[in-house]
Amino acid sequence: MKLQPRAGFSYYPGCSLEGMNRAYDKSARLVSKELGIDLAELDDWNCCGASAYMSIRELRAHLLSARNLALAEREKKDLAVVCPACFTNLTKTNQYMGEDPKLRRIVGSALKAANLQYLGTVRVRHLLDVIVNDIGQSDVKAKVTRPLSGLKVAPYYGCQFTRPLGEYDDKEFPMMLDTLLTWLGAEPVSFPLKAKCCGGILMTTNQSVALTLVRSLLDCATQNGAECIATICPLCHMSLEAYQGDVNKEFSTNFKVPMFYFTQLIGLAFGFGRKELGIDQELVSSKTVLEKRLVVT
Amino acid sequence: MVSLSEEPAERRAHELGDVFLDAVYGIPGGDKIKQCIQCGTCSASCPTSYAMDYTPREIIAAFRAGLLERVLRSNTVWLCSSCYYCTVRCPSGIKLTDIMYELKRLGVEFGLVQEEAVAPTLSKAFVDLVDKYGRVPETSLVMRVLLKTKPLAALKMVPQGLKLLARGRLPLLPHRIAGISEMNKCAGAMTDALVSGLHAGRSAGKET
Amino acid sequence: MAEKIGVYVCHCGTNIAQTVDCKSVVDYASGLPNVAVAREYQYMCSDPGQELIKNDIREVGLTRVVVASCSPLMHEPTFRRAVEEAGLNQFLFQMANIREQCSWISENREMATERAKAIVGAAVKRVIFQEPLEVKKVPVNPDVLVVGGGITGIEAALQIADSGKKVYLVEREPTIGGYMARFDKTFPTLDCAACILTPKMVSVGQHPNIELLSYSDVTGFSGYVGNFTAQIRKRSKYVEEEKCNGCGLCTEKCPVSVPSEFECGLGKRKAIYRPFPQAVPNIPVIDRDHCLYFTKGVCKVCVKFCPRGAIDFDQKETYLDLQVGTAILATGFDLFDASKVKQYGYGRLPNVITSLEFERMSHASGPTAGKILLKNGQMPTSVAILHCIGSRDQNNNEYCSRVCCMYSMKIAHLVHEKTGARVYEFYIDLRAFGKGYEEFYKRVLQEETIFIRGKAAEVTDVPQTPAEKGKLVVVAEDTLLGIVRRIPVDMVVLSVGFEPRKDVADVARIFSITRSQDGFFLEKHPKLAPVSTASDGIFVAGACQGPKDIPDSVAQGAAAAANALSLIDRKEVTLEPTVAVIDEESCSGCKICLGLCPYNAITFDETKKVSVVNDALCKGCGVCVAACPSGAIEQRNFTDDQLLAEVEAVCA
Amino acid sequence: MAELKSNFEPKIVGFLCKWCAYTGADLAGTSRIKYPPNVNPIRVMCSGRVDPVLVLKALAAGADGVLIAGCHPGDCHYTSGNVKTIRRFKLLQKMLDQFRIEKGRVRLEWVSASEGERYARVVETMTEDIRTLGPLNWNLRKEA
Repeated sequence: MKLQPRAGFSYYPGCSLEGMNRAYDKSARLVSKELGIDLAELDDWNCCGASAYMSIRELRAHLLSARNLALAEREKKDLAVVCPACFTNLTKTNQYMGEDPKLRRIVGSALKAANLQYLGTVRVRHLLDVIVNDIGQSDVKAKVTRPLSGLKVAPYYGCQFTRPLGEYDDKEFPMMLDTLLTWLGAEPVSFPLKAKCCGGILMTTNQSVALTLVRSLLDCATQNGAECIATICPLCHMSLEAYQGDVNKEFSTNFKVPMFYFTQLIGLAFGFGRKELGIDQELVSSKTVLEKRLVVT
Repeated sequence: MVSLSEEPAERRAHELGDVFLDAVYGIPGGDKIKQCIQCGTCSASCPTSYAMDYTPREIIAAFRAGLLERVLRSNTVWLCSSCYYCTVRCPSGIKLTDIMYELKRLGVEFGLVQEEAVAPTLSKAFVDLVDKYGRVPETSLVMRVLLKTKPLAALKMVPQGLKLLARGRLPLLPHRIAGISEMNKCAGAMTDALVSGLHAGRSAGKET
Repeated sequence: MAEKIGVYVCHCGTNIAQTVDCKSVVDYASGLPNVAVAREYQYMCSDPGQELIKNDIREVGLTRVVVASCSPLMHEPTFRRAVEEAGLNQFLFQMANIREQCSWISENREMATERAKAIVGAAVKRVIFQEPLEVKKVPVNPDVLVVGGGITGIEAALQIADSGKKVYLVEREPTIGGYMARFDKTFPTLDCAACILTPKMVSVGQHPNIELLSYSDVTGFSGYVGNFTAQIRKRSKYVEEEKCNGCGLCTEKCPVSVPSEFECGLGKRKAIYRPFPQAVPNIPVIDRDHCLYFTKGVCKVCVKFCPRGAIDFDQKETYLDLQVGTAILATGFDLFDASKVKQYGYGRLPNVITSLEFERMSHASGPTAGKILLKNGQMPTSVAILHCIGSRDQNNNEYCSRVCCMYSMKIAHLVHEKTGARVYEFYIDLRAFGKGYEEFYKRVLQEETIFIRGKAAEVTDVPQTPAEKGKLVVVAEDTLLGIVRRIPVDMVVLSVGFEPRKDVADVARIFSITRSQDGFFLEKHPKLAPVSTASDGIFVAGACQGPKDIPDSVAQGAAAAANALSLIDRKEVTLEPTVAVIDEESCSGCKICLGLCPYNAITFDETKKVSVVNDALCKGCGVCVAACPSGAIEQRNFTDDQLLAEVEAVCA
Repeated sequence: MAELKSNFEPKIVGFLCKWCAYTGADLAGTSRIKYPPNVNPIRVMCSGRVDPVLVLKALAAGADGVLIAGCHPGDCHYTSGNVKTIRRFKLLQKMLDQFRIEKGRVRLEWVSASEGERYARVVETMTEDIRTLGPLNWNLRKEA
């Protein structure tokens, strides 16, 4: 089945996809291309003004997001984002500037200093939302050449995909990733903690609190039969993957749960290789799981 | 009980109180905090409240009572992980996560933070890097924070770092965006406008 | 002839005088042309205040009167009466609203005073153009329409019927009884709901003055106070009411079993069914969607067994027009849909139930015969009751549903009595305001119910400790202790709040009544006219006006009945003469007005070639006036001259 | 010039239908909501009663703006009076265009009996908008 070409997006990878989560970036670009989503990286984008920045400066955090929005507006494109934290910050600025004339005035006049302006026409979208709602079931399924049959996946959404501003799914019990996984032939397991917090940035600042949260997530996923966890947030991914060893040390547990960015699972189902999807960069090996479910390459 | 020597401090807290109230009311939707019914939904929805000196609900109560030192010297605001559960569940429509951000900013601005807390250091390092490069090179961020707060821990991180490096996940050279000077020009213009009082009602100090 | 106008500025205690310099307004008014006297007084609506006006009319010979006080919606009738009593036609009076739309909206005394002067000035200019008018009197049809057969409608219908007047009681469901018929016990006395309700239902069914139209709804409503026409749609029951004797054989033999709405899906009913055994009328209905004859064209077991040949698959729905003088709306409420708040697990976690489901379980003739049981058939050893589900919440309904605190405590008592389980109540504030309610709270405390002051944030089945395994864990902050508590229980009851009926907007439109911000019907005055509406002759009672418990609903049902009876006993009502009149000389016969009138009150006189307004049908909206290209139509008391006088005054 | 503008207090005539808008305005008062005093309320039975001629006469008499406020579409006390207001308003806007009167000067708004807050907001924004537009002085303009 031939895919219809779709209106393009400005692609906003965000800082953490340039750093430790490059595999997310790589796989996102790859599967987007395969699905006919035209992603053109936003030229010279800057930090979204993430929570750590917001914690020191409010207005300048909005200014940072506003610059990205202004750049995207110049391209006359919507903004496709993969990091939920970037999604939240960009959407928040977008929304608050619409609602609060004072903020609009302050940020607007600051942008002018760089000959930029933002009129508020850009929509900020998460890539998962684009794939599930714009591309849809039949076009995704049409690309599946190697169904992830029997692969038991805990769909992990984390916080900021729906909270507070993602209006496309339920804020308590989102279902979009579950749905996508079934299209790929995988089995999303019941995962009641799927929208709970992983501790995020606390991993650096208050590690014991963050480890406790990660532990309960790994506990819940494995007890519900998950063989791996699918993530949509680079920060969640890092917490659950890079710190799994620390959890095991701290709580004398023995977790060995491989983690996948949701785009990597799409890529696997589409027949791409581990290396193309950056799975070779993983810290917890997925080899056994993938061999067992015959999706290994 | 109140000794004479405490008076200036009390007065300072009192004056600060008004500044803080105005600052919190001033963020988008900030004045909804007046409608708090102390139901505790925020605290019970909070993934980290168990480790907090005061629950988020108590922070609002203390804030209303003018107990600013208590609010800001506690570990509470810096334990907020921005999960936004409190914000979406609050029956009074209080955007508590946004308020936590404002309280963090005020704490940093007025030097009212817990001394041993790492989070403010991290935030400051984060801001420096963004202002310098336009983006955040994660490696530099983590190293900076750890070297400043716990040099020993930084050493402990070496094996983890080597592992990441081996898998090509640690870029060592930060990338500076082309528009960094225009970005800082915008920020400068904003600060000038705020300082000159062009945008009355927004405090300028914390944006410098 | 020079007019003599009297202007009276009311202080309304401090309500006006605090923000408006009344003296200055009086001085200003004295200087206006035609003003003969201008006075201020503390309370113009009081007897001495009214006397002032009456005296001046008699002594000074006033020909026009302006009172500057509150909104005309408050006291226009009061002052009109006073003017009329002193011998002046009541339409030579004009009211200037300097309270609701002047003193109360301003904190600036100078600005408020200027505005008051403008408003008074406009009224003075307008009143000169006003003309004496005669009010129209029309007879009141003594028949009453009551919509809704819950406890409120039942009470209203019985009160009216007992006084000898005819009542049409329209009920949407197959039976009357409403929510109350589904409850087990009622707070605070713990009367069995059925024991006190069923006799009333039977009285309705047997009352010679009540015509019960069940399985029916109101599809149209027109006319004016005293003379309404209601259009009723009677849906097909597929059972002939005259023939059926309610033996129940059809239900017994029907092979189709589906979840019962009356039992919240916890029990089953047949495809031909009565919601419950004491239904009134005692006549079953066929559910088309599940009946095998309607879905597959087979079966007809009910036809075979009915001893009276009452089943009629060809029965059509019918429409009938009823002539009534007044209407009482007692259409009730819907319960908040608990599946909207996913954090409490309703619909996902099996032992999370709503308070209504609990009522059915606790009811002796309910699906578990009165036993409180978990889904696995065992008795719970601990139960949590969560207050304010859907209420006091900006994400759902902002208002307090008013009854949940009390019914939650009733549930606590019933759990305690029937299972001995440990009971937790998670609440924000306890509202036990009624007679005997606080005492009931004490009683439940005495029974060792554990009250935790904190709104439950979520219910989870993910354990954190061995003790939580296999349990439902309620997470809430115990705000009195300042700690977050996780309480493992077997069963969670969600105390869901009230909502306006789903079709409340349609009903409001049919009856031309308004709704308040929360969506419920709006009363004329929250304190002084709680069951009246802005539309004369239409009353509201019970939970359709806002959340209410049974005692308050019954009181309102009776109050609405008293209001209707008082109107009926006046025998005739007066109508505002603000109708449209057509000047035959100027009418060009273009007929534009004919199509515009929403009431078909304008006809065309073919011999004279002019349009004619039927006074009795005209409701005085003035739409035709604005549209007439030759300016031939005027609206009485809202003439172009009068409105222009006001416009000019405020623009001067 | 700027100073002149800020001292300018717009005169606005408000035609409020008795059932919704006027009751809503009453509610704003009962709820003690503060709003600018620039809209002078004139009570009509229905917004459908407001003849375009009345609006033009108000502007000619010196009003800087006119507000017509009625029940929300579908909620008209007279079933469909406000639907006619909508149609008539479109016509009126064309006329105003021909007279070169700015669109913001004449507004049609829906305010239900329970929307006191909304009424206050409508008055507030309209007053501010017209303050920005400046005085109308239609008679002077016509002569010019």
